[in-house]
Amino acid sequence: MEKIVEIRWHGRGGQGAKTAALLFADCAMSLGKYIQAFPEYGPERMGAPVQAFDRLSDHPITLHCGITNPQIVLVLDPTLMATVDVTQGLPADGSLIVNTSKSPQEIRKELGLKNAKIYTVDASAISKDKIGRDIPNTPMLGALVKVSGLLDYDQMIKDTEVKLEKKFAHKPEIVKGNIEAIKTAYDKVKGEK
Amino acid sequence: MAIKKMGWKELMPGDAISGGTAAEFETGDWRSEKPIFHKENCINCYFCWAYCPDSAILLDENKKVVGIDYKYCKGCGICDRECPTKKEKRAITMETERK
Amino acid sequence: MPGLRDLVKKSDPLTGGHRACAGCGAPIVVRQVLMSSKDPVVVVSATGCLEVVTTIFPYSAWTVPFLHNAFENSAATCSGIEAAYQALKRTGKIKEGQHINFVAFGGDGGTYDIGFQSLSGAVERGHDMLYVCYNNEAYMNTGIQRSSATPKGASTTTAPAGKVIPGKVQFSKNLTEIMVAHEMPYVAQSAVGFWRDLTSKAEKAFSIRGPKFINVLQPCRLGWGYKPADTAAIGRLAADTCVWPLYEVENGKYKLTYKPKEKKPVVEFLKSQDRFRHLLKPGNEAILESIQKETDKRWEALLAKSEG
Amino acid sequence: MPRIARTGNEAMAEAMRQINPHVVAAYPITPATEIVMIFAGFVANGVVDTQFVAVESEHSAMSACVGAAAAGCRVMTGTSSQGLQLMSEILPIASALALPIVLCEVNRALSGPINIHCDHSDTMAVRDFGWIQIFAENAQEAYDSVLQAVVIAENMQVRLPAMVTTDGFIISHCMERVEALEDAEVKKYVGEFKAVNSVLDVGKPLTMGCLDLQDYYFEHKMPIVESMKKAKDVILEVGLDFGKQFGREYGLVENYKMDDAEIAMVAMGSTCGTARVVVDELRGKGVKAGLLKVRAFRPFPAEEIKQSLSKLKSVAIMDRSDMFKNQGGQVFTEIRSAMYGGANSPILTNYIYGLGGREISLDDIRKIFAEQKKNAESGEVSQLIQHFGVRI
Repeated sequence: MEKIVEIRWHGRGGQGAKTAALLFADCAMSLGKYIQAFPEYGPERMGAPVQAFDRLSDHPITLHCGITNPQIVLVLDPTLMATVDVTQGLPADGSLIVNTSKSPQEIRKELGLKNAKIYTVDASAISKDKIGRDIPNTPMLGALVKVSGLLDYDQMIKDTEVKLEKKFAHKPEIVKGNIEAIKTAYDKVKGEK
Repeated sequence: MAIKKMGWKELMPGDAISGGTAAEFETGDWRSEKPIFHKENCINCYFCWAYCPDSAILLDENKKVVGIDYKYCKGCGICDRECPTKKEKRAITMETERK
Repeated sequence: MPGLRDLVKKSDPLTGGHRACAGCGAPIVVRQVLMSSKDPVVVVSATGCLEVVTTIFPYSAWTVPFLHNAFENSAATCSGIEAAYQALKRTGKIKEGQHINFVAFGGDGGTYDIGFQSLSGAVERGHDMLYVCYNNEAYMNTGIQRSSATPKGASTTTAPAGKVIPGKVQFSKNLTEIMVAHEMPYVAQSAVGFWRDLTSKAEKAFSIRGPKFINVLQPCRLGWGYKPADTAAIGRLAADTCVWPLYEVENGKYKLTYKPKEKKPVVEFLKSQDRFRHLLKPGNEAILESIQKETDKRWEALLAKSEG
Repeated sequence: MPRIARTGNEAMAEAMRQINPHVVAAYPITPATEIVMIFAGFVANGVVDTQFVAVESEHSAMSACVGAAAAGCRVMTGTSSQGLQLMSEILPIASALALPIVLCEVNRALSGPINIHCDHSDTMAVRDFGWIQIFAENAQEAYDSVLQAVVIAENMQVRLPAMVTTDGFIISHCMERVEALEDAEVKKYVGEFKAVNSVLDVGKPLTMGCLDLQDYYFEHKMPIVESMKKAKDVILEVGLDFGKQFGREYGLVENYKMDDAEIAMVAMGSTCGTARVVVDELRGKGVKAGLLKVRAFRPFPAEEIKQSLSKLKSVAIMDRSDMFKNQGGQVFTEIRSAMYGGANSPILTNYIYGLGGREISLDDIRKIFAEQKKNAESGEVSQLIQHFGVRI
C-alpha cells in the first residue's frame, strides 16, 4: 500500500458507524498499519444521518484535514440513500458497500450510478441471525476486509476475537456471534458480475 | 517602622509568607480612646479577651488578664463595653488618648 | 462545652497588627470559631474585608495555615485542599488519625451572592469542611454595597436611601434555610455577642464529619453606623429582636439555641444603627411594619420547626 | 512499548492515568469531556489513587486545583473553550502561587456564536497568565507532551502551571496510532511530586495568596518572568531527554525541511500535519518549501523562530484565531515582533484561518504556498493579512 486509503461510513446516529470506523482502524493498527479514525461531529442526535471516516497507510499519516474523496464508502442503512448522496466524492474506481438484501445491480439502478464498483451484503440479516440483534456494523467489517483487500483476513479475525474477548470477557456468546457475523459477511458480500 | 522592602529575589516562592508576621505591625497609633486596665477589679471572666478584635488583651503565664497590649489596641472600647464589673469597681475604663 | 477558661489556654489563630477597623466583628468570629477546634486547622478565606486586613504583604496575622484564592471560590478552594488531604492520607503521606479541620470563611458577598454556587457545589459533594459566613449584611470591603443578605430598608451605597426609594427594597435572602435544604449534617446561625453560642456550635461542627455551615451575624460599625464599642451588643440586640435568631439544624432537626426573655420590637434594632435611620422619619411606618411582620413570620416559622 | 489506538482525548486521559496525580478536579465540556469521563472511569475502577473532585463549574475546577496544589499535591485537570474562560480568573493565581498544575486543553472556538469546533481563540485568550502552553499536533504528541508537561511544570527552576492543547475534534476525537510508555516507565519518568509550599503543613503555618499593595505586587510578578525564561531551556532539555529515553525528541519549535527553504508556513497544532504533506509535494516538484511548527507558544521561542526564518524569502504565518485589532493574529504579531531588528527579514504574511472548525484542506495549503512563491519571486507582499477562506 503506497498511499493513504480513505474510507467513509454512512449510518444513522446510534447505529454504530463511528464504532465501526474505530474498530476497523484499531484492527488495522494491530496488523501493522498507520491509521486514523474519526467521526463527523455536529449537534445531531439519534436517528440523524451521520458519517465516520478511516485512513489507512503503511506510513505515518500526518494530514488532518477532512476526507472528501474516499476510495471506499460503506452504507450501514440503505434507507439513507433516499436522502443522502452516499456517492459524493467517490472516484470512478472507488467502491460502494451497502447493507441491503438487494443486488448490486439493483442498487446501481436506484442510484443511477455510472461508474465505481458496487457491493452488497445483507449485514442486518446476518447480524440478526448470528448476534440476535440488528447491529450491522460488525458484519460490515467482514465485507470491507473482503472488498478492500487491505487486511489479512485470518489475522483480522484473530485480532478482532482477542479484542472482543477482552471487552466481553463474561459473555462468550457475544464474541462468537460477532466473529461468525464477520465471517459470514466476508463470504456473502457480492459484487457485480 | 522603617522596614527595608524586600527585592523580588528575596521573596519566598509562590507568593507565600510565614504566618503571624503581622505581629510586627503596630496598630496602636490608630487609638483616639485608650482602655485602662484596673487589675484589682478584674474578675478574670475573659469577656474582654473573647471580644477583643485585635488580640490585645494581655494574659500572664497563668492566663490571668494583666493588661492591654497597646502595640495593637485600636481603642474600640469593646473590652470596656463587655466588661461585666460594676460601675464603681470597673476593671476597664476608657480615657482619651494623650498624644 | 469549652469555657473561656479553656479557650484562653489555646494559641491565638490571629495575631494583633492586622488592619481591621477598630471594633470589627470579623476577627472576633475567626478567633472564637478556630479556637473551638481541638485539632489543627487549615483556613481558606474569600476575598473580602477579613482577607484584606489580615494579609497585607508582608504582614500576615494568621498563625494557622491560610490560603486566599479569589472572591467567589473559598468553598471550592477549600474542597481542593480537603481532597488533597484525602489523597495524601490514602497514599500514606499523611498519617491516619492526623485529623485536620478545614475551615472556609466568606463574607455575605462571597457566600450569599458571588460565591453561592461554589458553596452549594462543595456542600453537595460532601467535603469534610466547615464554612463560616461572617455576615455583615453588605459588601463592606468595597464600600458598603447591598448584598442579598442586606435587610430590607437598610441604606447601602448601591441601594441608598433616596427621596423615592427608601434603601433596600427586598428582604434578605434566607441563606441558612437554603443551606438546610442541602440536607447537610450541620447548619447553624449565631451572632457576635454570644461567645458561648458560637464556640459551642463551632465545636459541635468540628465533631461532625462532612460539610458544615455556620452563618454568623457580624455587626459592622462602619457599614451599619454605630459606636465601635457596641459590636457585640448590637449582635445581641439582633437576637433579642428576633431579626437574627440563633439556632442550629443537626441532621434536619431544628433547635433554638437562644430564646429572648422578652422579644423586643424590631425598631429597637433599627434605631441602633445609621443604616436604618431614614426609616424612623415620618412616612415610613409601612416599611417598619412590613419589616416587623416579616421578622415575626420568619420567627414563628422557626419556632414551629423547632417545636415540631 | 505498548502500541495503542487512541483519540487525542483518550491519549491525554491515558497519560493522566499513568501519571496518577493526587487530585483531579474537573468539569465536562465539549470536546474535552471525554478526558474527564475516561479519567472518572479510572477512578471508579480503582486503577488510580487520585482524589477526583467532580466540581460544579470550571471556575470551581481551577479553584479546587489551586487549593489542592497549594496543599502540596500533583494536580491535573482538563477543559476547553468557555470552560477555560470560566477558569481564566483563577489561571493567573495558579501561576502567581507557583503551582505546577497541568491542564489538558482542547482548543475550541469561543462563543459567540456558540460553536464546539476547533480554533485557538480559547487558548490564545489566556496566553498571558503565566502558564506554559504547548500545542500538540496529534494524539502521540498530546500523550508525550502531557507527560513532559508534568516534568517541565514541576522543575524547580520553572514551577509554573502548564497546559497542553490538542485541536478540538480534529485531534481530540481522531483515533490514531500512539506509542505509549509502560506504566512503570511513566512512574519513573515523572517521579515523586515534590511540594515547595503546603498549607497542609500545620507545623509550619504559611499564608499564601496575600494582598499586595503597590509596594510588592510588581516584585511578586518577577518570579513568573524569571521562571518563563528558564522554562525555555527546561522545555528543550526535557524534550531532548524524552527523545533519548523514548525515541521521540521534542523542542520549542520543529523545523521541517527548513534548512534550505525559501518559502515556508508557520503553524501550530493539527494543521502542521496537513502542511507537511504539501511541503513534501512541493519538494517533489523542486520548490524549496518548509514548515515551522511552533510547539511552545508560552514561553515564546522568539530567538528560535528568528533563526529559522531569517534566511527565507516569504513566510505564511497561520493563526487559528483573530485578535480583532486589524493587525493580524497572535502568532503573526509575536513573530513579527521577534523578527524586528534582524538584518534579513522575509516577507511575512498572515492567514487567519479555520475559525470555528472551518476546514483547512490540502488545496488550501497549496494555495497559500503558491502565494508565498509569488511573494518570493516578486519581492512584494500581495496581501499582508487575510481572513482565509471566509465568504464575502
